[in-house]
Amino acid sequence: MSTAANTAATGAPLLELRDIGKDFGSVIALDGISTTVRAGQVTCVLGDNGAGKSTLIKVLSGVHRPTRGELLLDGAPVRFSAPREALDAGIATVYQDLAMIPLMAIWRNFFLGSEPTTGWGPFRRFDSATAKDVTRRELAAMGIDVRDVDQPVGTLSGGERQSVAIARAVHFGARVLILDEPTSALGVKQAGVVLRYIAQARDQGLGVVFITHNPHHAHPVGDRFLLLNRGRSLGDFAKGEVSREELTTMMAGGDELTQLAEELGREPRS
Amino acid sequence: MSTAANTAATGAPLLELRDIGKDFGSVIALDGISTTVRAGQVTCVLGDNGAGKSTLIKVLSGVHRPTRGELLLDGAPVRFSAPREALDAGIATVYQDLAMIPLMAIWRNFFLGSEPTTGWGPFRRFDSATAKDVTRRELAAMGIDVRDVDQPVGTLSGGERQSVAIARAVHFGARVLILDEPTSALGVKQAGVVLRYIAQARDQGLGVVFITHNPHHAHPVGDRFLLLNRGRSLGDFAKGEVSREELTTMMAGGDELTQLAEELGREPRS
Amino acid sequence: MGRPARADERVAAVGLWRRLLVKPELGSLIGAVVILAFFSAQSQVFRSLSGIANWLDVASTLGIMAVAVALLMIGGHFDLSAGVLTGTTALTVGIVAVRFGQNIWVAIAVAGVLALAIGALNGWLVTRTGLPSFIITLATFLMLQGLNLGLTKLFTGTVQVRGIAEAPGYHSAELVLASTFSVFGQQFRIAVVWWLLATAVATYVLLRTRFGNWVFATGGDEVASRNVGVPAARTTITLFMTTAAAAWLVGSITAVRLTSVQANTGTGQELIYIVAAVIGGCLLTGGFGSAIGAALGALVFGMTQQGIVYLRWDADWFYFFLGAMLLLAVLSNRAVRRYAEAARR
Amino acid sequence: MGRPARADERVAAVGLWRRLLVKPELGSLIGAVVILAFFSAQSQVFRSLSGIANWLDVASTLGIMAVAVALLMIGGHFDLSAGVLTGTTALTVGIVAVRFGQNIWVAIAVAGVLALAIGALNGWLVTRTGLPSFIITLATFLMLQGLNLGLTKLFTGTVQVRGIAEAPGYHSAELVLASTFSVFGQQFRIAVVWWLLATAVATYVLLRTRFGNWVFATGGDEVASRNVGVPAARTTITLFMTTAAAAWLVGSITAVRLTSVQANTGTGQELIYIVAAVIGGCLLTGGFGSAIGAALGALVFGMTQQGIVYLRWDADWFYFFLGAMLLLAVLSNRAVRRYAEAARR
Amino acid sequence: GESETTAAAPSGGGGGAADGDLQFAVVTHGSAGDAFWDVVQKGALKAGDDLGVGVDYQSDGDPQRQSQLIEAAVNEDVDGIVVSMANPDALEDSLAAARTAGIPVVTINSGADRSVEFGAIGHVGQDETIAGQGAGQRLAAEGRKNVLCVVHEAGNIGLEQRCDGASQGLGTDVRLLQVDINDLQGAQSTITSQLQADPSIDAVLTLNSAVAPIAASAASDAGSTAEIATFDLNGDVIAAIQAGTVSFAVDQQQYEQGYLPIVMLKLYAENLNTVGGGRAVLTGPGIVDAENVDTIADLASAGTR
Ligand SMILES: Nc1ncnc2c1ncn2[C@@H]1O[C@H](COP(=O)(O)OP(=O)(O)OP(=O)(O)O)[C@@H](O)[C@H]1O
Ligand SMILES: Nc1ncnc2c1ncn2[C@@H]1O[C@H](COP(=O)(O)OP(=O)(O)OP(=O)(O)O)[C@@H](O)[C@H]1O
Ligand SMILES: [Mg+2]
Ligand SMILES: [Mg+2]
Repeated sequence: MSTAANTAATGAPLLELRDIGKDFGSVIALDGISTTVRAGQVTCVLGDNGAGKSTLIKVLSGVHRPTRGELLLDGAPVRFSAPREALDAGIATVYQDLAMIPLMAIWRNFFLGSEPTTGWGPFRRFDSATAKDVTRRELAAMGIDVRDVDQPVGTLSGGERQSVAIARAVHFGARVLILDEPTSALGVKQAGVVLRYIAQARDQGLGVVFITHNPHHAHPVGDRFLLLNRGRSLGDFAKGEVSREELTTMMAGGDELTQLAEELGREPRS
Repeated sequence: MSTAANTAATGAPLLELRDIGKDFGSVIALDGISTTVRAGQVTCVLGDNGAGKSTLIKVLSGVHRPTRGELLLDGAPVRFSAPREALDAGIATVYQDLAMIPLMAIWRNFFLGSEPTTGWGPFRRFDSATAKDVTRRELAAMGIDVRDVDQPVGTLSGGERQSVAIARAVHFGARVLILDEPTSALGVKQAGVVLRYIAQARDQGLGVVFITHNPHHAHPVGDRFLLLNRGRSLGDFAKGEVSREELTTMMAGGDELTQLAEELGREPRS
Repeated sequence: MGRPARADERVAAVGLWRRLLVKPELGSLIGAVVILAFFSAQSQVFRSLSGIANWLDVASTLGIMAVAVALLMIGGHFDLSAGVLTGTTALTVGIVAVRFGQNIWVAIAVAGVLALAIGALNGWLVTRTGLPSFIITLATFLMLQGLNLGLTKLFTGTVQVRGIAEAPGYHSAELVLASTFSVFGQQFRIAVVWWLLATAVATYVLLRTRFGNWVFATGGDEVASRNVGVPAARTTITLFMTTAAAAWLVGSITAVRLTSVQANTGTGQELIYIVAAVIGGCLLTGGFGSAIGAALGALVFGMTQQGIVYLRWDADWFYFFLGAMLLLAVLSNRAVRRYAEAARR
Repeated sequence: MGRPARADERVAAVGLWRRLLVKPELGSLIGAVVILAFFSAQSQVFRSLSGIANWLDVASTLGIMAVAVALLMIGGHFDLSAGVLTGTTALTVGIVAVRFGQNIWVAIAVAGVLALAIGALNGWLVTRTGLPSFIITLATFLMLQGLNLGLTKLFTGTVQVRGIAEAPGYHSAELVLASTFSVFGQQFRIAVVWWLLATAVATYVLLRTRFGNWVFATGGDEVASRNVGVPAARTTITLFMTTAAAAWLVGSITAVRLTSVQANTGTGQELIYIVAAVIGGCLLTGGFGSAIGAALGALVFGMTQQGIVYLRWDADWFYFFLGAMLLLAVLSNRAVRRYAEAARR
Repeated sequence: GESETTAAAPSGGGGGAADGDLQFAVVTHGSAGDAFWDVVQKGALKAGDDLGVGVDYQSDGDPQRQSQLIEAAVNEDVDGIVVSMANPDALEDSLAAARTAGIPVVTINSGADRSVEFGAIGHVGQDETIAGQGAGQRLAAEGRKNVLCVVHEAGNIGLEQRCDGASQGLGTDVRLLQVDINDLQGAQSTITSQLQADPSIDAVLTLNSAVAPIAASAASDAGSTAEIATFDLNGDVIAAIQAGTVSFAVDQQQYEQGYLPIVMLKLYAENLNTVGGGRAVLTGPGIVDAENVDTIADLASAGTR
């Protein structure tokens, strides 16, 4: 394990995982995972498909309760029994499946679970004007120009939908921001915006957990790299310890990929 | 429009689009799109989120009927009224939402709609032994090692699920293979495998339509690049006409991205 | 790019009329108008004020329940016990008032507590066990049906409770729940007011409050909404209690109005509530629908039921006509939506 | 990596017993065993051969319908007209055989054609209009209910068709549909054989044929399955016709066995079929379930209904006990599944 | 269009009636397809035909619905209403509205004791309880002690009254059994199991003509020797009485409960005649058994007895 890249970390980490494990019936999805999420740092979780990355972040965000091990928030052990509790602790998450309600309007999805209200007593109502306004602004800031925030999310394109989920998490993330493959369906420009968001959040002192398969995305922003393989940890590296090429090789599970480009480029015709 | 990169193209293209347009009620998702898909070529469709890429491939695969324009198969006009007809014409598709049934086993999903049978007359039954076998083999070839092909697809990780959809399309694709962001959720290694598949299919004389946001994926395999923006075509380029950098700039909608890496890398602490 | 573009080149111009037609409520409004036109054209009594009062009366109690059931369905659940629960509350009002000689308001309060408890139990069982609400509420339906009969016979020795009109406080209760009011010289039942009130409140809650947002979300995708912090279990339990509260209102109206209650009151009505909600555009799979639509669905049902009587069609064929009218209403609703779909956003 | 690894380090060892318990059928088998044990322990007649023959008889016709309804539910649809359709077919058999003096086999064939036509109509309307099957089949349910009564009165002047036993060919029909066979000296109804047969065929079709695959897919996600080339509309229509065919079988059995048929035969039974299917593990949202489970669900219902009578519990409380037993069955089913969930794959 | 609330005397030209013909409405609490009420309906329609008046028959078992149907008839300004009163309190308002509108009412079947109070011009038929007593007395006379009363519709007041009456006539409580009229096969099994579980049952009283033959089969299935008796007649019951598998049937002659009120209303409309002098016109109960069954066999098969 590395000791670098915690210059900003004073005292206890925001989140700490100790020997976390998660089973689904007979399926062992995670086993013996330990890492820390510190304020002002981006922790990248890397790994092959099915390595257990999403399962890990669902443990962090209160969706799954770990079968084994301990989760510490600000140094004190916690057990989130619902995502609500994690949210209340300032942990906002972009799930890989986005957690959106297809039939509901964009602005309703944006504020779902954290609706702003206006008025008082029995006349306290959902402040829809504000909600629509904020939604439109936040999406525009991401470079997403939706036709109408009243449009049901189900009719959005894959990338538009993902952008809404990210904008929501960024808007509500208070202390920890967790992003599960946030850029997978995004265009080059939108992906750039998301990377900038991550850097911004980090600079504001949030702890960020970032999952991606793209080494070109992971390397520039990551401070620590947690490597998973088949549910187990292969190690936890600081940025200084790895180059982008090493990272790519590690993300590919150690296989050699350098020849791929040539191989693909080979002229098939003639 | 370009005239290059059709060395292998003898006679009529496999698929030709003439001035295709698609509306959803008042939403104009596509307008005036023309391009060709030739045997032995990879046509990349590029564009921002919400540009209409998925809508375009759904027109090709028979899910949507175009509101305007004409679709030609081997030079003859066709109107697919159901995806079944496109499939029967040898067009296999990986949809962005994957078109999988979460509650069904992997092998049942794999062969859904094209079940192999054994026995005869009233005793003709689904040949499950073959189906399981083929499924396991095809997934292993993609580097996906599922625990059990009887597992419901709903419990697979995002990337595993995508791999199943790709393996299925590759297995059944006869003349045209359409892939809508097939590598978005895939690890580096699996993405490499998919790119190799695309190259293989091309070499076998299939026409391939490939959608991606990753210029590192698009550039090595693409022969033609169709650029969409807000539902309209920005042009149709042959490989020789653009470099990877130009492609990246084009995919980002013309915005300047070079400084992004630096910006992100800036040390926030101290 | 990037700024909210009001005049977006990707959006074709669409007339207001078509945009209106596509709303779920207006779809069912078309169904209602078709049925209204059909019967009005053929029966002069049907379209007279007294005829209107008559079919509005039929629609009103049905409508109160349909609105509550619609909320529950939008939230992704069924309540098969809703019908028989109207009987349970009506019988409770009767038994407490007559057998135990209590003031009728006390009896109504007792019935309310009981109804809310049953609703909470339904909701708790559904959220706790994760079993489909269909099967849980079917079990409570059967149990309540048995209880209604068993307890009524235990307390009264017969299958009906009578004499509610003699209970203390009856007159004030009658005023609130079972009186009539005059419009253009025609007496309308006060239940119509309750129905409109229930529709208005439900619509407000659905569209303008946080809770309404949660209802849509829980019904649309329970896991996703829990993941973003919606208290799905609480929402579900509240919805079951809302249905129970509506059953309590309808049961109290029945008890006060009829002054005697049969043990099998309400049995079998639960399906009609669901039908009204579905005519009104609610999805059976949850996450979509409207309270106004459900109220209009109840209206379609009420008009059809009485319209057939006014046309003096053969009673043997009553159900045939009822089915045919229902089909007519939903098909015309759908045809209009198809036409308007060009305006779908 | 890469090769199918049989001994995967990511899979914990799980006993066969737990793995078996998790199948939907075995879940409902537990429910059935609990109910069986409960009543057998308390009533000696219940567990005697004649008792068994008695409750198997109740379960059998219910079971035939439940199995067909389960297929339809797995395919993502409801058929509320299934119950009254058993009446329609039974009445048709009676009217054709008695009023038109045809051979009973001819009458049964006519009823079959009619039933399949109604099933196809249901399916066609559902696939064609895209309206929920709940509302479409509710309309056909009401219409058939009206037709049954109207036509019966038209043809017979009363509300029943009688004298089927005098129709030519009755004896062979009775042999096939309404005879008994002896096991250990106890007479069992032949409907039990039909029930087992229907369950076996449905299970085979579901799990071993292409069509079965399409049923699961259509119910699981209709759009996705259409996108990969499943003929979803054809599958749906076939399923509605299957339910109609089952109703035809049950209606013919009823007509031949009772030899006189009431106009309201079967009304209200549709819910019980759905209940049996749900007890058997079918999801109301489609895409999941089993035919064996539905057959076991019918068994649970049949045993409960008769068991209560054998225990001589107060008839007034019959429905209360029925509901409580139902809850007991599904809760014990669920408890077992929770325990076995460790084996979930 | 609106009901004319002033018309105190009967007038031939009500809003719903065409060209001066009389138009009457019959509103009962029977459910659609019920065998008993079907005969009432036939009687009423036949009377309409015979007398040349219009008769519209409607029914609903739910008292609130029944009152709404009465209100619909009042709105149509018919010339007379025939009402069955299983639940008189619930109909009080609607019948008051009829009286205010000057529409004469005849009550039938149950509710004889409240008929005058509600201003009806007459009552035809009698309480189900009295019919039940007749059956109970007959069973008692035959020495039956342990009687099973088969209720085919849970909570139906008329059926409960029949069973209550039977208890009174018998002098001891009958045992109730619930079955579903729409599932006669299931009903047969249920009766069988009850007879298996309690061999001491020596008589089965069914409340619907369709259930009687079922009960007879159930008795033979269970090997029980219990006597089968029933309310109401149909062809099957006649055949069963002839064959001896059913011992007797209580016949309320409900055809008259449909027919007579129309006659009474017509007489009242044309001549202000009333029948019964403020007392109920009794239509039964009659007992049909092996001795008199042959004389009415054909009539019952035609559905008028
Ligand atoms: N509910 C579940 N039941 C059974 N197995 C599950 C469940 N959820 C996840 N798994 C299994 O656990 C493993 C890890 O899944 P997870 O989604 O965490 O992978 P991942 O690292 O996020 O992969 P990807 O990069 O493809 O998204 C997978 O093999 C998956 O099949
Ligand atoms: N059924 C529909 N109803 C209304 N609008 C739709 C519908 N389907 C797609 N759209 C709109 O059409 C536009 C194009 O969508 P499409 O899915 O083709 O984009 P895309 O290019 O695939 O984007 P991405 O890269 O994000 O997947 C989007 O703005 C979307 O909101
Ligand atoms: Mg993942
Ligand atoms: Mg797309």
